[in-house]
Amino acid sequence: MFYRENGQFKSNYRSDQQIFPVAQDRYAIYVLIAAAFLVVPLFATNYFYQAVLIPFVILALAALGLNILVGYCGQISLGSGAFMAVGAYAAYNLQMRIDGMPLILAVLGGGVFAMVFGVLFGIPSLRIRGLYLAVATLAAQFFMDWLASRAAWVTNNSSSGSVSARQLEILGWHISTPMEKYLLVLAIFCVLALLAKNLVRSAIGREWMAIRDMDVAAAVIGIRPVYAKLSAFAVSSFIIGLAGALWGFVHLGAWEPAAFNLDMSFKLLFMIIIGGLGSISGALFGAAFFVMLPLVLTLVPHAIGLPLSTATVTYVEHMIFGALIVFFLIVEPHGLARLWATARQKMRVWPFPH
Amino acid sequence: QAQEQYVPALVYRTGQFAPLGVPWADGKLDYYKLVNARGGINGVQIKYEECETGYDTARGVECYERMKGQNGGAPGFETQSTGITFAVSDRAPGDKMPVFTPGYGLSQSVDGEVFEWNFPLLGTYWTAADSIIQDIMKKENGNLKGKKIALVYHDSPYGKEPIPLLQARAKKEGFELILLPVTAPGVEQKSTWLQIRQQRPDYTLLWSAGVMTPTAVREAQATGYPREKIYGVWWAGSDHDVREIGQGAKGYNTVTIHNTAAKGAVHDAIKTELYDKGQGSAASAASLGQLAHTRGMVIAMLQVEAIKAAQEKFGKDKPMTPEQVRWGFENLDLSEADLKELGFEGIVRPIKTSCKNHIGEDWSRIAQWDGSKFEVVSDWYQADQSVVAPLVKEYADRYAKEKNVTPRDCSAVQ
Amino acid sequence: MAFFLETVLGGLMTGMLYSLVALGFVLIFKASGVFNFAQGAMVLFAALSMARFAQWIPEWLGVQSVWWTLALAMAVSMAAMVAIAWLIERLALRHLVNQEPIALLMATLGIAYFLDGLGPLLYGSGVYGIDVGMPKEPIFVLESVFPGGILVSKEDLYAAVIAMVLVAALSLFFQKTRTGRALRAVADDHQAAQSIGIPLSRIWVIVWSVAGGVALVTGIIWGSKSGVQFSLSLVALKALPVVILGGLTSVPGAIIGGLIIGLGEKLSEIYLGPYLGGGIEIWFAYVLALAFLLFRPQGLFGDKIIDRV
Amino acid sequence: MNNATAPAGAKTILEVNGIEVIYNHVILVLKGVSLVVPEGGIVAILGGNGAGKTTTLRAISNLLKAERGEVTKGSIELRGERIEALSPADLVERGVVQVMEGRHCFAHLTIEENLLTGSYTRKDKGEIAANLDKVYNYFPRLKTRRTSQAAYTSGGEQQMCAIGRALMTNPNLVLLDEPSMGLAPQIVEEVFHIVKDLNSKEKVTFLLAEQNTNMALKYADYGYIMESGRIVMDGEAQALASNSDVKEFYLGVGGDGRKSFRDVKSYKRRKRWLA
Amino acid sequence: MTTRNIGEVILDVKNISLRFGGVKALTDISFDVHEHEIRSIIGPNGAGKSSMLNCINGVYKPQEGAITFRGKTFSHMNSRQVAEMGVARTFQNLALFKGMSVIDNIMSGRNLKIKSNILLQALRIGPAEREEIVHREYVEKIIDFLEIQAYRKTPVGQLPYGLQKRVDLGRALAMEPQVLLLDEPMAGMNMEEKQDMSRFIMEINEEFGTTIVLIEHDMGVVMDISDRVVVLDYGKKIGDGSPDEVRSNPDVIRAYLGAEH
Ligand SMILES: Nc1ncnc2c1ncn2[C@@H]1O[C@H](COP(=O)(O)OP(=O)(O)OP(=O)(O)O)[C@@H](O)[C@H]1O
Ligand SMILES: Nc1ncnc2c1ncn2[C@@H]1O[C@H](COP(=O)(O)OP(=O)(O)OP(=O)(O)O)[C@@H](O)[C@H]1O
Ligand SMILES: [Mg+2]
Ligand SMILES: [Mg+2]
Repeated sequence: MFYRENGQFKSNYRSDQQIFPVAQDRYAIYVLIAAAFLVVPLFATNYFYQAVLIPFVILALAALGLNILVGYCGQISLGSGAFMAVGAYAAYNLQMRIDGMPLILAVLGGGVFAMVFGVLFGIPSLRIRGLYLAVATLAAQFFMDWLASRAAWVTNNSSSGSVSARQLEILGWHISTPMEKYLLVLAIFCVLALLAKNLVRSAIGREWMAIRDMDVAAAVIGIRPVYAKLSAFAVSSFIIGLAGALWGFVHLGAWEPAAFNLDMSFKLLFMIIIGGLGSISGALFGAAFFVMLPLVLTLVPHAIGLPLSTATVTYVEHMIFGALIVFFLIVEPHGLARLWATARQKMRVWPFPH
Repeated sequence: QAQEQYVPALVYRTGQFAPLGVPWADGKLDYYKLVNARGGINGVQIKYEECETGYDTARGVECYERMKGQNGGAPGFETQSTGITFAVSDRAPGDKMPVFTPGYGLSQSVDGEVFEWNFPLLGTYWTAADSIIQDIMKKENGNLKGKKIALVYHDSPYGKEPIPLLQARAKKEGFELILLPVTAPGVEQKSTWLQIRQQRPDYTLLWSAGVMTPTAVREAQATGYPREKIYGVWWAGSDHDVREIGQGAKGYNTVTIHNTAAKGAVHDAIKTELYDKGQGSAASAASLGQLAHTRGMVIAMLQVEAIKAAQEKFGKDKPMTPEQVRWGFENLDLSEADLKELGFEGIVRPIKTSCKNHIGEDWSRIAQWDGSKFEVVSDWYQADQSVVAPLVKEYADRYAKEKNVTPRDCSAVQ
Repeated sequence: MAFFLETVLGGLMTGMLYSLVALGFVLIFKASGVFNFAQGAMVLFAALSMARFAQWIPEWLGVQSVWWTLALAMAVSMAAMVAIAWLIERLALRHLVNQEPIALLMATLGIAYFLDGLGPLLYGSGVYGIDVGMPKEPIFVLESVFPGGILVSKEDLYAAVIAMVLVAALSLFFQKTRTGRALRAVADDHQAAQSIGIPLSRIWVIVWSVAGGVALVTGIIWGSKSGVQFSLSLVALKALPVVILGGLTSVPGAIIGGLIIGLGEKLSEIYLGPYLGGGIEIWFAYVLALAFLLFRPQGLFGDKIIDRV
Repeated sequence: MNNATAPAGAKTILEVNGIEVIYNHVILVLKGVSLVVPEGGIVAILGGNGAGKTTTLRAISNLLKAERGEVTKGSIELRGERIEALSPADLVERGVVQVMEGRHCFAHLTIEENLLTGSYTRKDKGEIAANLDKVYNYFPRLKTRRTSQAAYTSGGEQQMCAIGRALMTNPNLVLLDEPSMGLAPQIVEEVFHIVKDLNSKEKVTFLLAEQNTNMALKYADYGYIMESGRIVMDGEAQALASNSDVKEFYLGVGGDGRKSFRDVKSYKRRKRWLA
Repeated sequence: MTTRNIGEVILDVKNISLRFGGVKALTDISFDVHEHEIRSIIGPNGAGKSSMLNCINGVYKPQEGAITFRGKTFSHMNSRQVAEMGVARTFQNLALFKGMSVIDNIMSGRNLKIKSNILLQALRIGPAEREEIVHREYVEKIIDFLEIQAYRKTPVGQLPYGLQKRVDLGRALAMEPQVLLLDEPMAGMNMEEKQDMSRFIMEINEEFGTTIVLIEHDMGVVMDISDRVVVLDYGKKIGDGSPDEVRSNPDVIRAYLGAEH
């Protein structure tokens, strides 16, 4: 009843091209962002920051990056863990090897390195498609796993093969409490999400989607597959690499090569599929699902005092997790974002069923 | 109302390494239960809680973060994983949280001046490797010149830990060290063992984990490499690693930090006080005396003793804070007599830690698979300090520099 | 020279073992267009059933004969795999008809998670052995030509033969039978297949059961080689390059792909590895597959990717 | 005009009663469609794009689920039996087969293999061979291309393949969705001939959705006209063909004979019965 | 018909042959297209009509022959170059971007004209935003023209077939082409819709002067609106000329039209 766009007339194209043409949506988003920055810090505990909020925001960022590649450009990748690793290790090296390297530049540098790596491993996509490409991107994953544990220079000759980040500092702001870390990653996320949204609703975004949906037709209207695919790889790996650097620097602090293994790649892919391919909010939904669900699954039996052994709980968790994935895919193969859109659609026509 | 000491236990009962993780966790729990059954630590009951890591660093860190502040604070973490140790070691000084890693962890964390909060009690990978080399030297009459020794290792920080020591040893003794990494999980090792067949090393060290161990032993069998010439680290030398191979693994050696075959009074106590009453953690009492299970008991015992030591100083009948327990770890002193009283006689050696020395003792011995069980076949070896100590110093200093740690001055600590 | 031959032989044998796993992938893909990431989990589950029932059956039934025990254990395990196939169809696939390949792929990942939990829950998480009497000791051939002869693992040899037989049988099945044809039709277009009366449900149960059977054979062979434990499910990762190299839709491709990958991987590790620091075989296998794909994007024997406008 | 009545004299094979279809839980497409198909008849559903013809056929053959659509109201009866819950395969066993819009041949199978998949529900080898012969007889073109992969045959050949494949199931009710689309005029003629032939010789009943009103009304006995999810008109084919509205809007014939396409740009008409 | 002045040869196809393995899709085909005319290609199914279009706009590479466009001759050309030269097309089996809305589909037809780089697009400031709006205005005109205002934001996958065909046409129009290749734009439409489509085609042709190459099976349409017709059969050209000439060509009658027409 109240959620209607009736009466909101667009008198020019600029207003029609806003990200959220429906005014209610726009206000809701402002409120949400304000809440994320201002209200959350009022009640979140350190544990909540560290176990939920920070990983959630960073993973959402990585998922956002991957969604550009998979959701928008249609190139399935199982190598996102590797791109994160490149970002993290590159940022680490930049900081270690160049004295006085500011954190932000190091993190951005991580993104840039990941971008180069991504473009390199994106080249096969010009020939190989679909599931073949998906499996082929595993080459990037295993190569990076190997490189990180085998090439001493990657870890700056760290004795153990595990590396750790320096004290986080931006222009004299020492970022040490979980709240500060959260605000940092949240700010970065918001900026990148906005940029990404702009990209996908601009010409380049249409090129990506065109390549995804029908590449022959895209070529016929003058889209160069090479440029479209590689630019998607570049933008996507840049964001993923950046997320990787944040994951290493802000979330983990110290990490070993296994922190960015195949599991991570799969998880990210899961996130965007459960969340919704080809939508920015899908990354958020997916990341939330993936961060929250295991915690809920661990805490619930604990809270209701089920006398199960940890092993049993873990196995049952695995099963529930697997079952839920299938369940959500059945309910809505296009992800939580679409489910949400459908709900909104219903709301718009409420109280009528259609 | 009885006082309670909260003790979080990171475990991995699932995942790739569950076969090792399960008895290890059961051993820890059994000992806590025994202590509780006997009235707790000076009357303070242990309130233990498991957290499943699946040997995954991220999940381990999550457990750590969640548990460190609960129930009045955790008295320290035994991470059960090299990766989690790395991650947690960075946070420990800030959180003032002891991290104890008996038989694993960072080899250089023996140095208590740099690593105030780490306690790699009983042994590190360097001491393990050193003992193995000593055993080999004994077999070769003290001369390894011109010999070849291969290290087949899990390609991870864990597998790579012994390399610096082996390199130092190779230089000193004049043997050739062949490094053969195996990519996790190691279900397929044909090329590794073909290389071994080609290069014919005189001995092969195995730094493996999970499925990698039995696969390696089976490949050795399939390529005809004598099992007597293989030495596994202590995480590759549990019954379950070779049980299914049976006779095929006969002769396979492993280094151990405690007396595998021995069953002490504590085993009997656990049997009668827990398992006979149906309160044991493992499925059956048959687990008692198994290598990993016993190791879990030893580890739990060390933790309890550290708490006890802390109580001696800071006051009995109450739970200890992490900082107090840290003091306890640093001032452990278990004599032969103490161990006997605890029922661990003949299982572990006396241990004494200090501000400088966080390992306590670094003796280990070799056990061999006789086709159905592991038998201890060597005497105790102590790691050669002339080799290990400089390495510890070098690596600890490097760590201190990397992390901006200002080493404590132990002469100022009493 | 002898060593080189040994390496080649070893590589080819390993390749055949990979082919077995790859076969499971190809079967399901070819027959339903689903890239089944749960194949590894199915291998583990099947192997666990086999290992545990081989242990339990004598305890429960007092069966003495080893062969009876094995036969019974195998029958029970096969029944379990069929049951799983049936459940997967009922609860998952049936509701995902006509969805995009990537959604189906994710669903199989969900199934993999589920099985990874269910397996150890039912059967325990220890290390179990499967002993079907595979010989463990090596044999040496051509001793007259090369000093010391060439080492051949008898166990691998047996496994290779079994793989060959399976592949031959399945190839025939696909090309010649009514069901084989229906399976290929389903892979091309779920909806059209439904429209002409091919019962998707039954077809899927059949395919997944056959894939379960292949998983069982794979599990037995791999399990008897390296023991049954959780990591067994990870052999799937070694089979993926084989699948794409051979072509997702080609049963013989699984064999050829396996041979190429096995060989390439061993040669690279032994002759190239030492210069790069070792441990290169896993990514090398993928790079090798990638290199082939650049020339034939559908894999060596895969069906040509058709796009017409 | 909602409750259609069966044309007098014939037994009813299919009766659709006020069905409503919703896609994706929100898109309401059919708003109460009823129709009746007599045994041995040829019934045409006519109507513009998006009217819901395909959806009606899908609802009958139960192929909606794969499109995330569902029948939310109404009933569908085949010879008096409710069939909403049956699977498409069950329906094929009962002799109902749909030829889907847009051909949908199995791209990687050869033409002959495509045809043979149609005989999946048939067990008798002799019967299958006979059916195959019959199809080749109707479509000699297919015989010449029997070994080429379906994806590489032309649109017309694919359409024949799809129809032939359906005939391989030995159906007694065929739901034919836009058989003429993309076919050369000669072939369209041919296809409709075959439909008529099968109808008269083998007593196969046809329910076809068509845009080509001209052709459809020429060959069908009875027609339903659909607009935006509703049946707006129905009647005997001849009656419809001579109705002036139908003439104007669906046949392009004004009061003074066929209009040239050249002239349409000058004016734009609206259907009278649509608001 | 008289208002348009048919110009010079704009597109000249010379001796094109195209084979797929053993299948000869096109054999030695030559024909030309004059500026501003409506040129139809007809022929039975599988004659090679679509393949011909595919050769012209670079999707297929013919083994032999050359194509001259505005005096420039080429035998191998990639699709982008063709697009840049001002050739647009629609597809027989709908090759729309299914996941995108109607507006986005048509906007993508303007991508060639977008000048701002990826960074500007990310920031969406200044020229990038202005450009979006300018092109959007153009696209809205096309939408009005094709009378699909109501479906602006609908994902094209959900549109009925006939509307999808219009969107396909809209996308091609957005490229402001000089030559427009239409592959069966009226397949699957009823009379009224065909009339609409014919109207669009003629208006495009007359008002923008766009040259049109049309493949269509509806002889009514072809004969009514085209200036000249090429007839293909089994990859060979069997007729070429005005509708009336073609209609009376015995080869064409035998191979395609049948007796009735
Ligand atoms: N899978 C789907 N999801 C959502 N909407 C759909 C789907 N399929 C069809 N529709 C909608 O249902 C309506 C009716 O479509 P249907 O395909 O039944 O029409 P039709 O009469 O067959 O048209 P055409 O002549 O174009 O084939 C259309 O508006 C279409 O957009
Ligand atoms: N990519 C391809 N690979 C193999 N053969 C092809 C390919 N494209 C077209 N052909 C073949 O070329 C011939 C001509 O096909 P084309 O699609 O050009 O016919 P058409 O005249 O457009 O027919 P229709 O009217 O049915 O659309 C057909 O025999 C077809 O099988
Ligand atoms: Mg339709
Ligand atoms: Mg065509």
